Amino acid sequence: MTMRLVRTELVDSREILPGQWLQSFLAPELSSGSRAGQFVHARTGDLSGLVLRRPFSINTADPATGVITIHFRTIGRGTEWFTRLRPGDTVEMLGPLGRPFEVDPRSRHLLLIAGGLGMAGVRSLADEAINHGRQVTLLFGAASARDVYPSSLLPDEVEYVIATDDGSVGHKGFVTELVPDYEGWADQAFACGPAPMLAALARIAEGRRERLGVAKLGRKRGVGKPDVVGSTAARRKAFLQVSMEQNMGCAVGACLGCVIMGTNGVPQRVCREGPVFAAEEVAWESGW
Amino acid sequence: MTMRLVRTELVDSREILPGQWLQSFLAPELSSGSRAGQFVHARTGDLSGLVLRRPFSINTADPATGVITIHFRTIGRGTEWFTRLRPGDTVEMLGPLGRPFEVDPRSRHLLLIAGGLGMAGVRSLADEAINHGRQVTLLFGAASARDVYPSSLLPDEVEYVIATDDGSVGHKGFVTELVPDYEGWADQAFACGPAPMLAALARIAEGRRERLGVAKLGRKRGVGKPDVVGSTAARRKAFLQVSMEQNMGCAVGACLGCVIMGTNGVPQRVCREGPVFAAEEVAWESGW
Amino acid sequence: MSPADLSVDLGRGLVLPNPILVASGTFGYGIEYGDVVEVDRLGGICCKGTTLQPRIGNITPRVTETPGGMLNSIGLQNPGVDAVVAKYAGTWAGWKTPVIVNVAGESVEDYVEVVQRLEGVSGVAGIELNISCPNVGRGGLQFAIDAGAAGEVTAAVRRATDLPLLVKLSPNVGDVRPIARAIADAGADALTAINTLSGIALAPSRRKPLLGNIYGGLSGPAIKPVALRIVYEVSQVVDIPVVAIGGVTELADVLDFLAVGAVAVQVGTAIFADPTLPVRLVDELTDECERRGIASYAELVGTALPPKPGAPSSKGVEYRP
Amino acid sequence: MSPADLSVDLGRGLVLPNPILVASGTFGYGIEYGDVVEVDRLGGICCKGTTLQPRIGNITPRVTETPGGMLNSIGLQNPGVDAVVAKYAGTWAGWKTPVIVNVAGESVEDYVEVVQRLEGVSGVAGIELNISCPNVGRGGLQFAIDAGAAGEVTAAVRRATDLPLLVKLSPNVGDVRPIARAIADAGADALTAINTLSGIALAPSRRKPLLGNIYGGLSGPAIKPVALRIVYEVSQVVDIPVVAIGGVTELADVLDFLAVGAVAVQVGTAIFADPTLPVRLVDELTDECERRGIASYAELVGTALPPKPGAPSSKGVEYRP
Ligand SMILES: Cc1cc2nc3c(=O)[nH]c(=O)nc-3n(C[C@H](O)[C@H](O)[C@H](O)COP(=O)(O)OP(=O)(O)OC[C@H]3O[C@@H](n4cnc5c(N)ncnc54)[C@H](O)[C@@H]3O)c2cc1C
Ligand SMILES: Cc1cc2nc3c(=O)[nH]c(=O)nc-3n(C[C@H](O)[C@H](O)[C@H](O)COP(=O)(O)OP(=O)(O)OC[C@H]3O[C@@H](n4cnc5c(N)ncnc54)[C@H](O)[C@@H]3O)c2cc1C
Ligand SMILES: Cc1cc2nc3c(=O)[nH]c(=O)nc-3n(C[C@H](O)[C@H](O)[C@H](O)COP(=O)(O)O)c2cc1C
Ligand SMILES: Cc1cc2nc3c(=O)[nH]c(=O)nc-3n(C[C@H](O)[C@H](O)[C@H](O)COP(=O)(O)O)c2cc1C
Ligand code: FES
Ligand code: FES
Repeated sequence: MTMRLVRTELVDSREILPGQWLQSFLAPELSSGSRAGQFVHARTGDLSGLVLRRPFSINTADPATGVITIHFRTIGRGTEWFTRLRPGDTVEMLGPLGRPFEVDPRSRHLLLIAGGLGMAGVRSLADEAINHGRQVTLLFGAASARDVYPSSLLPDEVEYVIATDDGSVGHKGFVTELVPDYEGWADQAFACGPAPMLAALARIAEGRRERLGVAKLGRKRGVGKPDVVGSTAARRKAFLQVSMEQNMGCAVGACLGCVIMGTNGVPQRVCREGPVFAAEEVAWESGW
Repeated sequence: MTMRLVRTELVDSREILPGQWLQSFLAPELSSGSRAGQFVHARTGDLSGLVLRRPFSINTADPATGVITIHFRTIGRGTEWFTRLRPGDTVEMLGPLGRPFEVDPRSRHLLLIAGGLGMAGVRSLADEAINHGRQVTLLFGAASARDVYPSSLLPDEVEYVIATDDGSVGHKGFVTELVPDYEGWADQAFACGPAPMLAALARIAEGRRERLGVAKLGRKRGVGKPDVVGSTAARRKAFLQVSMEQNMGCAVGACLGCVIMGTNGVPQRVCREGPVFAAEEVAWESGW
Repeated sequence: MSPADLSVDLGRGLVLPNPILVASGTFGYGIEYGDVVEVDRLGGICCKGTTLQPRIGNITPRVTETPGGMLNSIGLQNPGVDAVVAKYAGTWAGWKTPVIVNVAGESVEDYVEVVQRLEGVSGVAGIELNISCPNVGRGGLQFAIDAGAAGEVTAAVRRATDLPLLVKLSPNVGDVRPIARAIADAGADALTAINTLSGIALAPSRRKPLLGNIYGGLSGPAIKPVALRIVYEVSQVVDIPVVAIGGVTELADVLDFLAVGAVAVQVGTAIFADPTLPVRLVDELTDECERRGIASYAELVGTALPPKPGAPSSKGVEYRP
Repeated sequence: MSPADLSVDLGRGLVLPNPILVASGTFGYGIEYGDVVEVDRLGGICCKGTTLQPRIGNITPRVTETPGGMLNSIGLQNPGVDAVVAKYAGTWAGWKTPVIVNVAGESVEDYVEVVQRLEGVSGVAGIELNISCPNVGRGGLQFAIDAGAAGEVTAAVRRATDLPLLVKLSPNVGDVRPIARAIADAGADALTAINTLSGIALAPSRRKPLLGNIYGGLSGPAIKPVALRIVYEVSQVVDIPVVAIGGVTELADVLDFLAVGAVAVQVGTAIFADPTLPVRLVDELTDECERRGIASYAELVGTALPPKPGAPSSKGVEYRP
């Protein structure tokens, strides 16, 4: 679906974890036209003094009710402004934006990896995959038990595995440490979270072919012509797809504010070529 | 009462005339400690992007209920912001500020003259005067019938005389044209409204002694030592007291943003020496 | 009554259908907003800054919000003039809206070379020189902060092209008027003002500036009083048209800039919050003219200017006698 | 743990109890806010600009709000140095909080004369030179926009007084660093930065500028990125302490300014919205130090500065290579 400006109405707003909010908006145009991995650019109010929109992943989208949700942490004035909204208030959203996760049609087992608020980035892929009859394991990392996303908010079909930095629940350590256990099982992996976590996953994914001996999917013809950075094919064939973040101005590709460096040496717009990239497309060591 | 910072709570908000709002706030500290003619400097919300407070006259103050009201017209972002408030919202006010109207103890007949939103400036003096057993005539001027302050919002004891520019109700013409009819009756006059109206009233008041032959009150000893500009005595003795407006920064006398020129050649702070001045204290022709 | 005349003549044949343009760097190459914006209803489009060679721009982060504004340090990322022409000029040629190519360079020769490659290209309606760039030839000093350098680059470009030539002023100067005069004297057809103010923001750690490039350009409503002041000053000292930019978010801002002498207005940062704003401003300006019963928006231009040149603001800013 | 050390030595014996001051022109003579503000808990008070002769200031209106900021054109209304001393110095002498007299003039002689009358007055803890005034002797050019003139007035005042001497920088310049250096070399004890940006607003009629004085000074959160940039630049080129001003509204702003090298911070416009802010900032800064387990707030100073002088921002602003 092409992007549009959509006038949405807040129908529910809840603080589901300390400083983390789940908000539901009536937005039929977005609930049915968007795909997992895409995001909205939401406008703050006219009398708020804020001049930029704020990007949020489409956390869930329910075409039946016309409702989409966003899940965010309050970190500054913008997110704080959103927490003041009350049911009935309207928010104008630009969306759906960016390129979605691309699941290879052959993939049966999907590994989702979320760090903290990265949950919002992969959450809707869980719904989408289950609707398509795929198996989903979701690895989730947080600082502590109090920050753990409630399993009640996930579809029952999802296998939910938790890691906490302090070990207060689940595996004690980084969520990335859980990945080796699922690497062999997974046909593809999809991750969202802090940049260092994604970079670590990219390193793991790189050594995967060697470690496992086979790549279940991916470039069958060996070192054939690499897919163009930013292409749908590049993502669909990738074992690991990551959802990236960058500060954004326009969110439509016009301002060049949101780039990350691509392995082809050309800056890639997170809002347009991304936010989902194949791990191989991102120049992790570039310092950008 | 000395000024303080008071956390008030909105209890009622109504658009009483097109673009004109009456808001009630629970503020016991202000409802009992303030006097007619004083004002509050009300803070807009933290996430509003507005950096200055907005000054509003204390329109009414009811010590019994602890409620004060303000009455304002939406003209810009600040007043618009106030209209978005809902019952239960809090507003921080600095007040009571400025010097009040000073009624000579001997005055029995008070003439109040209000132009448009100037009503808010004299409204509370009507209550105060009636409580002290004085007679009050209120001359009110507006552009048209649709802008006329509802008599139901005034105490029954007030004689309410209306002028409209288009003659759609009451006298057709300026409210100042009504004054000569009441000049002789009135012991003192108190006005609030647009600057040109106040200047016109000052001109009328100036010729009053000559026209009426006597000044009922005022400087009994003829051309004695004039009272210092900005003094309580200067106001108490004056036939005409006016409530002035100027854009304000601090509203406590610190920034010198709000001055008008005094007849003594020294700028007078509307927030500190005013907002109420004796007509004789103001250098009307100075162009300030 | 027929709708008021909104057309603007910027000189040398560049006639805009209306005085509402979109500012360089905030509207890409005109295509990015897709169906969300009716591009054909804009008065003009200034495309992203274009250089001779491709540039990858500055390291990220490149944008952040500030109170009432934003900082950006894109660093002129662009594919180079040849690629810009190859990729976009064909599309532009099919539009009713004139596209003005914003040009940047590091030496007079750079500017001249870029402009020569734009000369005669169908779809390119004019040039806007972004002179807020370091002048490599003069040891890194910006063209924009020196009247001599500004005049020199303008004159060189003027000699190299018959395209309508706009030159964009920087606010990061003590007194903008001598610079504006030098540019006008050197043959520019119009001035645009203002570019961004130099500012910084810090990373949350406070161990370094937030933007990869350290410094960024401040834009948005926060800078409007500065932009209004500069347009007010410049309109009084040059005879060529002035196009205003800086913090426009609503019709009142457009009317303000017209009142201080601008003949047209560019919308930048506000597009990010409200992409349909520029087109809506065209409608609102039409309505405003009708409401006032005026036949041309030109009657709104210059109403707040003094009869003759006013006292310069740099003589005392707010603290003068 | 005992509360962190917040004291600041600005040189020549001027030691502030804490680094939170109130800015000149926004806190009158320290008495106007009455009981609403605990004056004795402030780190310092800069009083309204003081001149040799009384001044009635500019015609009204003098203030208006702008997006994220405000414009003022008070025009240095003040009763003159002798009246200031007579009326307020006695009160100041009884306060724990040092009062710094902000001094303005139209010639070097003006400045010197005012400062001489403040010399030795009990209650006067220091001088802050507001040099954003037109230099009558130099044909109206501001002292603040010229390194030579800024150095000259500083040197003259330095010779005339042993009072601690702060000099306040204007942001309305192309490159502030040579000016800062000239002032430091001329013997100032500290720099304060920044004064307001020059801007205008229009009357609702759009027939003239709103402020009686046409031009006003822009202050408030809107200018914070500019102030932060200037403090960042200046701290890297002078060895004397820098006191930051411009758009402080919360602790985060204080921490930002400290991080770019300021040793103290003044709060101006924000006082109008939130008079208790400065005192609250003192508490919040104390808490912040405790939270971080540091013994002195000085550890927060300069954390965002590069190891050695960074590239100058005027070389390219945001559009450099
Ligand atoms: C494609 C995309 C999807 C996102 N989805 C989510 C989500 O589902 N849930 C969630 O909690 N957060 C998400 N983020 C991050 C979210 O946009 C920021 O947390 C938010 O903009 C912070 O705004 P603020 O005003 O509260 O913070 P401030 O730090 O005060 O914001 C200052 C400026 O920086 C920008 N900014 C700050 N942090 C980020 C960031 N991490 N990414 C992008 N811009 C940032 C803001 O937009 C603003 O312009 C997403 C970001 C992107 C790019
Ligand atoms: C002592 C005093 C008492 C007042 N009492 C009332 C009242 O009871 N009812 C009422 O409707 N209005 C009153 N006013 C005027 C009221 O303060 C302004 O209408 C209001 O501040 C406009 O704010 P805005 O943001 O909506 O308008 P904008 O025009 O957007 O405001 C821009 C700036 O100008 C200032 N400003 C604009 N108009 C005025 C004005 N007339 N007086 C002072 N500052 C102004 C604002 O405070 C703000 O700083 C009073 C003013 C003063 C000085
Ligand atoms: C993200 C961004 C990129 C910009 N890029 C350019 C540019 O390439 N060339 C240029 O002359 N100005 C550029 N500008 C400046 C704008 O064209 C405009 O002068 C400035 O933003 C002020 O207008 P505004 O307040 O409406 O945004 C850019 C501004 C922004 C916000
Ligand atoms: C109303 C007002 C009056 C001011 N008067 C003076 C002054 O007399 N002398 C001076 O040096 N600065 C004066 N300033 C500038 C402030 O001291 C300060 O430098 C500026 O406002 C930026 O800080 P802020 O953003 O915190 O307000 C004044 C500012 C305002 C708002
Ligand atoms: S945010 Fe503008 S290009 Fe991506
Ligand atoms: S508003 Fe500051 S002195 Fe009156």
